Amino acid sequence: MAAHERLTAAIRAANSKGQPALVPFLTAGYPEPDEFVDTLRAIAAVGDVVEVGIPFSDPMADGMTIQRSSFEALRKGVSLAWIFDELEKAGDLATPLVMMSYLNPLLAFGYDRLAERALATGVCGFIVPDLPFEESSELRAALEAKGLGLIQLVTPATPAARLRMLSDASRGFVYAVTITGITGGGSGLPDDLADYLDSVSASTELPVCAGFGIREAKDVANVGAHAAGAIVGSALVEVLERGDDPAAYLESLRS
Amino acid sequence: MAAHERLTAAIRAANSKGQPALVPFLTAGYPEPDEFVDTLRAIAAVGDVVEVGIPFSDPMADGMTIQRSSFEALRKGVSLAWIFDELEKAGDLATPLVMMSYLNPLLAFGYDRLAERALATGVCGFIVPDLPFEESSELRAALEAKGLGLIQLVTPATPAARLRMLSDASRGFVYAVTITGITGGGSGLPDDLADYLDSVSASTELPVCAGFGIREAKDVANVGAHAAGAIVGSALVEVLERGDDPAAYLESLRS
Amino acid sequence: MTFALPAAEAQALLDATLRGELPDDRGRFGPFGGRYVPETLVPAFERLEQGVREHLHDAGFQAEFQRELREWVGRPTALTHAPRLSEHWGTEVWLKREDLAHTGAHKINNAIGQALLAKRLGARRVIAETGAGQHGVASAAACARVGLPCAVYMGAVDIERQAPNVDRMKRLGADVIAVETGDKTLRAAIDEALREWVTDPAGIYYLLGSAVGAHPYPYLVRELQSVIGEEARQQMIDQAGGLPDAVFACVGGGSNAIGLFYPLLGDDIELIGVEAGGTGDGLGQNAATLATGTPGVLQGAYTMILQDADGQVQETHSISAGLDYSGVGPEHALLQATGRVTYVSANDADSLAALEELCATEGVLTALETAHAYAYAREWSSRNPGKRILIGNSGRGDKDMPTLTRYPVRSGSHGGA
Amino acid sequence: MTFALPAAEAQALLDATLRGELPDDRGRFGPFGGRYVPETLVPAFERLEQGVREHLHDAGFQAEFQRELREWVGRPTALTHAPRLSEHWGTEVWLKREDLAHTGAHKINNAIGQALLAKRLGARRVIAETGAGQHGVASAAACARVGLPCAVYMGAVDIERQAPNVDRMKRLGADVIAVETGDKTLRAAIDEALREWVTDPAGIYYLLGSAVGAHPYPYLVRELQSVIGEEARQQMIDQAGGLPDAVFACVGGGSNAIGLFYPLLGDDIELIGVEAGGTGDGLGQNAATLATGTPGVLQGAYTMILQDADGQVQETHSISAGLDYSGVGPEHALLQATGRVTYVSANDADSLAALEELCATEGVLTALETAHAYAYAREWSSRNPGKRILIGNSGRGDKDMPTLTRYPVRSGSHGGA
Ligand SMILES: Cc1ncc(COP(=O)(O)O)c(C=O)c1O
Ligand SMILES: Cc1ncc(COP(=O)(O)O)c(C=O)c1O
Repeated sequence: MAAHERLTAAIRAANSKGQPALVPFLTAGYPEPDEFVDTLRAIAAVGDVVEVGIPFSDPMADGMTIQRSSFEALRKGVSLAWIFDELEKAGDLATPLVMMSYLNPLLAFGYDRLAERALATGVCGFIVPDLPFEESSELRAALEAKGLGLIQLVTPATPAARLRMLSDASRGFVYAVTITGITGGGSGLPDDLADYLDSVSASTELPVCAGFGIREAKDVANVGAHAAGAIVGSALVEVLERGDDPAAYLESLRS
Repeated sequence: MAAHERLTAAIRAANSKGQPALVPFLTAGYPEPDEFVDTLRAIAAVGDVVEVGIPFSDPMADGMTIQRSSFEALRKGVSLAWIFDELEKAGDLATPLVMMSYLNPLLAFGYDRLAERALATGVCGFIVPDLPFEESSELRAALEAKGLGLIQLVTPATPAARLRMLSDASRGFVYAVTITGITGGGSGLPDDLADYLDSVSASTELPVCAGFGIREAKDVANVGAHAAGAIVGSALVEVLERGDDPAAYLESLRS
Repeated sequence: MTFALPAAEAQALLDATLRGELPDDRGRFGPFGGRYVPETLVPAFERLEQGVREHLHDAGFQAEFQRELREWVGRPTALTHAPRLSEHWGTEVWLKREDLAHTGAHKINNAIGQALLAKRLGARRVIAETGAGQHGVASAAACARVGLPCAVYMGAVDIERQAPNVDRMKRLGADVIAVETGDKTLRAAIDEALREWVTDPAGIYYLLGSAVGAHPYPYLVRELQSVIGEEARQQMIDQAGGLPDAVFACVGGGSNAIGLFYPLLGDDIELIGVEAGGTGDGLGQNAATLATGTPGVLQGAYTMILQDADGQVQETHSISAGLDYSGVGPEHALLQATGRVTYVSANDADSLAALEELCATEGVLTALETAHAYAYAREWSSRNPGKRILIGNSGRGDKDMPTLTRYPVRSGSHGGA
Repeated sequence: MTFALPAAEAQALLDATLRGELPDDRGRFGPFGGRYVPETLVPAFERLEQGVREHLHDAGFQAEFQRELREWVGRPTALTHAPRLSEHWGTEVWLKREDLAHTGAHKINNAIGQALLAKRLGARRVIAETGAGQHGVASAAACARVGLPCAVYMGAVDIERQAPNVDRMKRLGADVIAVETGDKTLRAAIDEALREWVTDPAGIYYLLGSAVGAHPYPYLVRELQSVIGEEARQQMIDQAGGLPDAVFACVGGGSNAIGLFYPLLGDDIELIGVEAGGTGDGLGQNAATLATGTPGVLQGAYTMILQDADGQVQETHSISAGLDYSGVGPEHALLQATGRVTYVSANDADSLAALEELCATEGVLTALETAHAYAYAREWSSRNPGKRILIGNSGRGDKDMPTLTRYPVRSGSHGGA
């Protein structure tokens, strides 16, 4: 099984239990680098797939919460190399991981080395928010060579033809942005969410995970009715910011 | 005897006693309007001719001291009409007066009325610092009709031909500005003062009074060696400003 | 009060003006003008007059002056059609953009011209006065350009309200001398500059900033500023397809107004000078010299001034430092007395509103002085729909930010309005 | 570090540039450029690219754009010979006077062009970022001119050091939004503007201020700014009697430089871009992206950037807000890699000294950004006596007074020197 297929399988497994897959997002090394592995484990114990955010100096697609966590982690010395080292130390978590990173840290790291280390540390795919499909062939090639997935994002504004193209190109799952905004906007999902998610789902064989603006159990339920999974980002980072228990928060989203 | 001849006579009288004429300057109504007549009397008792300054809002040819006294007098309501009224009340002072005024208050007052009231109050001539000879025909005509003098100023920079013209036009005396500056500069008369005053004196039958920068007895003596009279302006206003006795100060200049 | 001449005399004087015969040999514009200066300054003025006669229309001087205007000042300045303002006002509005001239106002035309003259006359240093600071900045820049040291006299009150310009003058190498006497604005600064000039009339060149004062300044400044009207006249023909029906300019000392009006005097155009109406009609509440003053002598010229019955010059009030002056150029007094130009006023509040409207509709932040012309042009437009008008946009408003920030932008008037 | 291409590839790319074939269909200038933007913005960028293709070279658009440049911006801007500076430096110095353009810098050429485009594309409002505030002011003015509301994102650090421009933007009707995230300067402001754009990609037009970012911005901005070089080329021929030996421009994002250089690429002229050398050579001490950076992706383009070994973008330092940026336009990266243009840096202190020298010798108060070009041109002149040079005087220094007043004018350098 290619690594990206582990993502698909984990999501399907959750669905087969009658529930949407839960995909929590964690800024690596936030709030404290030496708690990274423990926090990751706790989250991975509840989540079906875990998204690990690589901090970047210029997080243009993120809202205030994730920006803050990103700058904080950078200030404390977190880097991509360090993250791989930590993941290596942590050993296999059973829960498959995806890395979410802006392109430049990946470029600086080198694509081939990236794919190698990812494969060795349970990272099954990548989400690169500033890399549209048109610019992605090099990275895609490097990842596919190791069976890793480059997960494509689609949005409510994506035209039908482009949606098909992106769905086809995606691996592991398709990331459906629920609002045309940045991460961390207020709760409240758009009215026509159902139609949108249904049309994304219809465009692909892969499971569709919906992200942006998911904060409460009812958001997960709403999304779950029309998508295979729910991605929880800013809301979880806020929990960590407050020093609350991330696992308990994630459990609450399932109820 | 025309009024302006009284000026000439008073200066000659002082000279005939072997001393330069002393021509003190007083800003009318300074420091207190209701002391004007008393101050004027005290000064007139020592001076041979008294120069009465008409306060003006825009005393461009004056230094800080006289400017200050001028603004202060204006603030306290002093006007040309009021000055004439006060002079009238004072009655004849024996010492002939000249008025020093910028043109605009005289214009506003009206030249004919001006000449009339001057004649009635012992004012024998006018010094108008912003009225060069070329612009002076109207005022001169109005004054001459009453025998009043328009005293011309000459300066060290005045060319010879112009000096002759101004001396010819002057009445009462010729006002020789000793420095090419504004009133109230520091003491210290120019080195070539003697030559300058000699040449002014040679240009006219009238007595020559030197002004600007005369503060001490030695200045009066210096000037007196080459001119018929010494005009004391800013230095006297400073005495009034300090509340000192103007008559005593003027006496000190004679010693 | 408006001082008017008998019709026949007015016509004769106007004809003489059109023939270029005024000022006359004595520096007179009909009854106005002349040279009322202390004897200590007479040689300096004679030397200046002589220099003006010798150089101003000399081909060599003109070539140098025109090259500086073109290459350094950035002339010709643009003529801008204002479509959105036109829509608001119901007239066809054009702006002559002196704000685009180097240092941000028409003042530079005069400053560089006189600086070149100072150089030719062998001056060792230049002094200048300033109100809004625009003439100070222009003088500082022009003196640097020709390589002469420069000192600028500025009233303490103006130093405060035009702080950005003070810094610019210093940066351009001028000494800025705070004037604490008199009314601490432009009038006091002129007096101080004159006092300084007396100390070295041969070595100092006094670079006066408006069409005021004793002869030959009103003439000299008019000649140097007429480039505004000459350009605008041709540009209106080229760009608008014809001359305007009415032309508006703000009037402080009157230099931008005379520069714009003079080349248009012979045309069938309504010319309107707009003074500072301040906060009201009372003496001391405004600087509307022509609209409310009387004839008198101030700072070297017989002209219209704001004075009381005793001939004491009155302090003025205007929100704009550059209009805050009790006198006005003598040629304007003549143009008013002959009826050729109409002088009106706009008050502080209407001028602020006009400034804001121009920002919102055309993206041009004009000087507070200039805003007065807009305020009146707007009112005039409401009475004259469909006419074509030209406004002398004498300067930019950057210098006014310290004043403007005290007045919040009125919401709703901006963007897409 | 300088990134260089193999000679044959460099020559081929340079030839393609000269034939006007770059950027290519994917928005690439050789290896540089492209479009690295979130999927949420892809439709917005496609719409923009489509709009640029449709309108930019359309005769109707060009006529409107050229008219605005002429009538409202005040183009052509002057070309000034600088005789006294030439004497100091030993070269023949000419200045292209973008400081005389409306609002005081070259930024307005781009702003009015894009504002006209926004209008054609049916945008309901405009957003912009700004560093020095010049682009913010230009955007505010341009939006008022075309009648669109405008919001300007500006780093909190820049808001402080360019206070005069903040007030001007507000007065021109723009909302100024303080950016407190990231480095609180230009880079953070761009990110915030992009975040805002995502919320309404169809209704908002993002008016980017330099030749940076994702395709088509570097192309669009170059096309709109090339008027600088086109005019300057002709003016040099007309006024100086021939092309310069070397041309200098400061480089922040690179818009004034590309505008000046692009029309001169085919001539035998040494082209030199001058970046901010800040206080030293260390990472974080300067903003000399091309001189010291490495290739990477920042804010939408593959270009030279200042980054550490982990690909984290570094904060920069420059005394001038407008150069304080960790990236640079991708076309400059190509021009460097091909060797056609040389990129160097000038430090804070030398730039301040150059600003002062220009004030003292020519009476031109230039922007701190621009001063960097003078600082290097001065040094270059000492090694190349007798040459003829052209400096892109990209803007005026009025906006820099808050910074400049912290550095007293050095005595002795002014007036008659
Ligand atoms: C922009 C501007 N307009 C007008 C004026 C008024 O002067 P004048 O009446 O001489 O044009 C000034 C004076 O500083 C000014 O700065
Ligand atoms: C006057 C001036 N010059 C240069 C720049 C740098 O920008 P660019 O490199 O895009 O020309 C700026 C930026 O604000 C500026 O204001």
